Amino acid sequence: MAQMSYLDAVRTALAQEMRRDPAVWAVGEDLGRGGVFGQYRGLVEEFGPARICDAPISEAAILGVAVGAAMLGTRPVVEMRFADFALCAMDELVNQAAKARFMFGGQARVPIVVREPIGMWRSSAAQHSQSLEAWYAHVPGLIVACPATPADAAGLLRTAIRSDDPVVFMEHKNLWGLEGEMPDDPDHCIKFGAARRVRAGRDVTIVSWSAQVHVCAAAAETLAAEGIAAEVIDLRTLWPWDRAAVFASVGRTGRLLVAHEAVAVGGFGAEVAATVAEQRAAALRAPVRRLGAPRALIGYAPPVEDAVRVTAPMIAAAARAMVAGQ
Amino acid sequence: MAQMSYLDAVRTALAQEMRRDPAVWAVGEDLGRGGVFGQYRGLVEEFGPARICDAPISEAAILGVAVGAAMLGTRPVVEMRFADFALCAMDELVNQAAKARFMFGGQARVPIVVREPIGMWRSSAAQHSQSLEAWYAHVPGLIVACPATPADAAGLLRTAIRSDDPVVFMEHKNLWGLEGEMPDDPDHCIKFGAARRVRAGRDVTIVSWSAQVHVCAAAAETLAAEGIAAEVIDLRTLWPWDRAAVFASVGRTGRLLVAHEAVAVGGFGAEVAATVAEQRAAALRAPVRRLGAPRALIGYAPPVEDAVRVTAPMIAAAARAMVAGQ
Amino acid sequence: MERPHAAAGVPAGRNLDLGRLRAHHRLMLRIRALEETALRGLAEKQVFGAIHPSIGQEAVAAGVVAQLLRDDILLSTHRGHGHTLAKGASAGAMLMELLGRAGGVCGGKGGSMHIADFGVGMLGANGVVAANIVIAAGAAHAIRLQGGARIVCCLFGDGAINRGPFLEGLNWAAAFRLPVLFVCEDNGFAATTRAAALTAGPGASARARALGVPAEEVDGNDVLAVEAAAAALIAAVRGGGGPRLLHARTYRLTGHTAADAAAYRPADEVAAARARDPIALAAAWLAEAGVPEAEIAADRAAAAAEMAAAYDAACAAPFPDAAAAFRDVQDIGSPAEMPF
Amino acid sequence: MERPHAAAGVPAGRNLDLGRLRAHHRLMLRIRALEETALRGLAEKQVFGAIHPSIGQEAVAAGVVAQLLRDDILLSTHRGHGHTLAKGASAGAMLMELLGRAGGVCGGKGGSMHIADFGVGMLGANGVVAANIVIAAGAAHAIRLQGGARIVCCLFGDGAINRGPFLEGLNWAAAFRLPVLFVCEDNGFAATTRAAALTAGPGASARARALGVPAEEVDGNDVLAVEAAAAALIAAVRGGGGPRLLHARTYRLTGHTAADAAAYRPADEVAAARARDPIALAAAWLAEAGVPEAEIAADRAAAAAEMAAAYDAACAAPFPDAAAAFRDVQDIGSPAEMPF
Ligand SMILES: Cc1ncc(C[n+]2csc(CCOP(=O)(O)OP(=O)(O)O)c2C)c(N)n1
Ligand SMILES: Cc1ncc(C[n+]2csc(CCOP(=O)(O)OP(=O)(O)O)c2C)c(N)n1
Ligand SMILES: [Mg+2]
Ligand SMILES: [Mg+2]
Repeated sequence: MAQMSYLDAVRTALAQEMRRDPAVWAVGEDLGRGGVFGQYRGLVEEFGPARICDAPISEAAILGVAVGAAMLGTRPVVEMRFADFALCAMDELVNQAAKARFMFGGQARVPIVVREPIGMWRSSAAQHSQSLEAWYAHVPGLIVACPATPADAAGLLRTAIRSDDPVVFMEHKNLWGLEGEMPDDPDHCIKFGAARRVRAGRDVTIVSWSAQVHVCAAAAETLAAEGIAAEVIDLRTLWPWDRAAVFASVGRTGRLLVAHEAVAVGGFGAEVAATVAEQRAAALRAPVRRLGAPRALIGYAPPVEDAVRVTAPMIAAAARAMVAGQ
Repeated sequence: MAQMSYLDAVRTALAQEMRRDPAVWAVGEDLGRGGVFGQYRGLVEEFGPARICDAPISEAAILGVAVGAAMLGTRPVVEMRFADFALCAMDELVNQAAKARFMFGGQARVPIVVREPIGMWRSSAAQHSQSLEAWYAHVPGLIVACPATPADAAGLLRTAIRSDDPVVFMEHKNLWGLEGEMPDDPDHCIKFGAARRVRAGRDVTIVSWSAQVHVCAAAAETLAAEGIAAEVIDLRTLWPWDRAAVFASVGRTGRLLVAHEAVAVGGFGAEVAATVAEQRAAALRAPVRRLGAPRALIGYAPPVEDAVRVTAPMIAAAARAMVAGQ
Repeated sequence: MERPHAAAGVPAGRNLDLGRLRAHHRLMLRIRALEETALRGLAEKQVFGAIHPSIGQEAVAAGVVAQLLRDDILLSTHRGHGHTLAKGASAGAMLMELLGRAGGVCGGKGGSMHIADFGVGMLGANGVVAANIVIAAGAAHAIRLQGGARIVCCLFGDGAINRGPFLEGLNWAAAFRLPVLFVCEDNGFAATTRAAALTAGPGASARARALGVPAEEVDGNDVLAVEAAAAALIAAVRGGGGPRLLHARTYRLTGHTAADAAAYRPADEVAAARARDPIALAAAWLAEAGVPEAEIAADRAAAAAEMAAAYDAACAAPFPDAAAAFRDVQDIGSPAEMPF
Repeated sequence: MERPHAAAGVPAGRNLDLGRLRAHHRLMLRIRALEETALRGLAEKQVFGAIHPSIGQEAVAAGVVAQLLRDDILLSTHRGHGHTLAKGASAGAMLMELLGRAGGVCGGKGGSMHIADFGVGMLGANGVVAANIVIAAGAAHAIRLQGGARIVCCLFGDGAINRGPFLEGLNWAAAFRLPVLFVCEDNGFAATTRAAALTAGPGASARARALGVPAEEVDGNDVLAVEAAAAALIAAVRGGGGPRLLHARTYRLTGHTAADAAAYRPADEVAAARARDPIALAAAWLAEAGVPEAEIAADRAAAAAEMAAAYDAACAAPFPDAAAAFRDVQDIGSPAEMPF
């Protein structure tokens, strides 16, 4: 176990996968200078510009090229820079990458990893802050990973690179600097669809993913001090998502709160809450509850940006009310 | 009241709005020859090619041009031909049209209507059959309309054209030929966020929108013959959506079933079901229930296409089980 | 056999390889027969989705695609039957696909707009105009990474050059000097719209050159001219010269889809185009070169018979089962194992 | 005043309008001072998001944008402070925006990347490269529909010409013969990447011409040359001649953002570019034309003082309240009235 930042964890895992499998290559803007966040730092020196491939500002080409190159057996890791720019390549991702295998009756495989840094970060405003993971979860053919810790980011990235189907890999920009333990094993892969129990508790289940997991953990800390034991579950992947883990936890706690940074309306929290309400109604001692951003845009000025944040006090208050039966 | 097809209803309403307001114009591929489904038939003859504007195959330009033209005070009606092709203009729709007003502090208004024909229709296969209304409902700044009848299509289109904010207007391809009553009043606008009660009933509330409404109505017919009174609610718009109507109905029936053609996972049914489970738990006599397509792609061969359809028997069976307390 | 042809419409100043011309003619006949059979299937409600016939454009498929090697990669469009057949796909499996049968090239899941045969390097038609251009650049990028002499051929229409991926794909291919032959199959129309009316500037070739892709124009109804131009460009591409574009001017003799009566075109324009039907041109050259009319008629009959038999076989073949809807979506999180 | 300039670096063969040059110089000084103040704001943690300085590129803003009429429309990029100021926005309201204050041009909701002043026809910077190009075509399309002599000016970088909207927007503008002046502000870099390395073919002008848009190239550090070229093109556009493109070659003296040390550039390249700083060039011409050094220094000081005062005012101004987050999202279904 080494101590490592989230950024270094994914950087290390990518390098390890590139050493392991010569078919793996990365493509995106500015990668040769380390990428916009430094997440590719040092890689061109080791792997050369053919495998750490600089791209023009051309997201549709970056993704479309990856689809074609994947069909011929290479394994591209595609950098979208900000998740928001992936909107420039939505046909390539949704109509092409996600559908090719099925549409061609199994003849095509599209083993690509599409890295999409998400989330609010330093007043980046409306076009550089979005979290659209719910979109991808709704698209058959795609896998969606939203790691919250360095170890998960590395382990899920390895699994993503080894996956024969397209994976949307969403790193949260606010997590780049987060330090954590990183397993030494370069083959440490994390299964898709296996949630992580961040903290055990018997009173309420709090489900989350990505950076919001840490906000939930902070809320659980507060609640613990008040004698409320919250169980925090990090889904890690939204498709597939670990229904069994959530059902088991709700079976114990009888209460489900889902919290995420994305807009609540149509967010993936709705899927989790609806599924539990449908399939585990008998276990529920309180109605399911969701917390997400208001259906509002993300502004530049800190007070405006903060107005759409789901905070630890909000989560604690919601959990408290649920436990109190309000 | 005239009897009219869904197609003629929207065609008529568009013509009426264009007569009413010279700022309204339509832009898209092949409009001068009536559009791909004939929904613009005859319009270029009346309004000329400047206002029924043929476009190159260039969805990003069609939508981007509409955004710029709307900012200067015109009111473009944008034809995307198949909803699937709107993925080629996702940046323009989501990063630009939906955000401009907010991002520029209220300086911009983007009164555009983006017409996106959705749904399964005659073996159109994976790239011409999608229903991604849930995506747009998740995007702040957008209004989402999914009319099910000729009168609603016309009334909602008028409201959409008169709206000062961008509207995604989803017509179901399978409904073009549907005949129905059409109010004569050329100012007959239907408020966004006002659901329509298709059929009253005390035993179970079935919520739906677009073509699926008719499938739900057929299921309700079957159920009625068995003595189960299903109330069918057509949301008509997904954002805003008529929570009050759904809450009131569930308050009466104690049971909520949401059915839609789109993929169930991450579909807008999750939003409706989760909201009711959260906010009307006490009224529920059975767990909420959703029916949508499996998280699978849409195939060409009829048996494959049919495998992802939500049918009237499936809806009836689900409602029956809910009423029976299973 | 070699002789100059000037008089009866045979392209002048060219050494005619009669064997090749005959092969082109046979292939074009097979493409025509395949599509006429598809239209029959539509009329008989055996074919389900939209059909975009390439009737009148067969010389591009025969002249370009038939020059590729089996190992080369092909990407096509919604109007891709001819390209697919020319690349070597089985007509039987193609017709099964159009009829949505389990034995189709895509197991009946793709239909006409997604026809593909990866076994012969045909990586798919595409339902989204111009989407194949960036995918083609990617296939060529993979070839560059993997080494080898394969090339990629990517066909698209004159309408496609107004979408962004045309610029992005050509720029990519040229910036990385990738082995791609782009072919703009210019049939004058983008669906019901005259493509030229909304295409600014001098067109596909000029755009390609401005993107660093050398380009040639050719009469797309003259299969020999197409072949000659394609052969030269393919040699340059295969030789490592980077991408090339061939702009082939032809004409769509039918409507955009089988459902389009194409009433927006003047009758004399269509008549003039019919007079330059690429198959008729080739047949006339063959006749003039001494091939007996009976042999030409026999080729025509053979093509029709082949497709009729394939059609009958497809009609008799089983549909995929419903479970096929859940296969090949994805391994992990598959709808087959995780019903909602 | 008119005289030829050859010796001391003053562009030869040109009739110098000293008043205009002085105005250009003042505007460039104000842009420079504004951006240096923004950088100071970043260092002092008063500015929050990313800042993309246009330091070294001011001659494009002064030479092109200042030629537009108030009624003309401008669309800019992430690197748009100079353009916005040149179009007539208030420096005070701009700095308030960069500091996220309620009094900012966008009420503090946009920040640097979305700076806009619709009151002076400045329809926005854009956080998405090339997205403004199709929007600009649309603004021009509206002008066509509405009538009137207004024109649209759309600026973008050399990196933007590799995105699809470049093709789609120019094709649209040319196909509809719309009144747009496109300006490719070529600073050599797309973020940390040399744009030319991944841009195939001869570049922006050739691409524009192939799309039916006549184009000119100009030394983008020579404000008089930029002005002359822009004036000619604007006259053509305003005269109904359809779109034009100006390709202005300049250099980004800073990193891509304030956070980018730009270590990827050789020091001598940067030194050479610094020697051609457009403001220094203009100052030298002024001096040579007899403007006393003290006056030039006074202009410089005035610009700095203006921005320092605006900065102080912004620092003292209130932030928007949290409710601003729910305003101007949408009328119906607004988060203000429909909390989730
Ligand atoms: C992105 C996109 N927009 C629109 C369509 C609808 N469409 C299908 S084919 C076609 C015309 C294409 O014209 P062209 O590229 O010239 O090819 P052709 O049909 O003439 O072979 C159109 C508009 C589409 N499939 N994809
Ligand atoms: C679609 C998109 N891709 C990537 C980015 C990230 N990005 C912001 S500015 C920039 C470089 C732009 O280069 P250029 O167009 O030359 O403008 P310059 O920054 O040089 O002024 C990049 C890649 C973006 N904003 N939008
Ligand atoms: Mg065409
Ligand atoms: Mg640049």
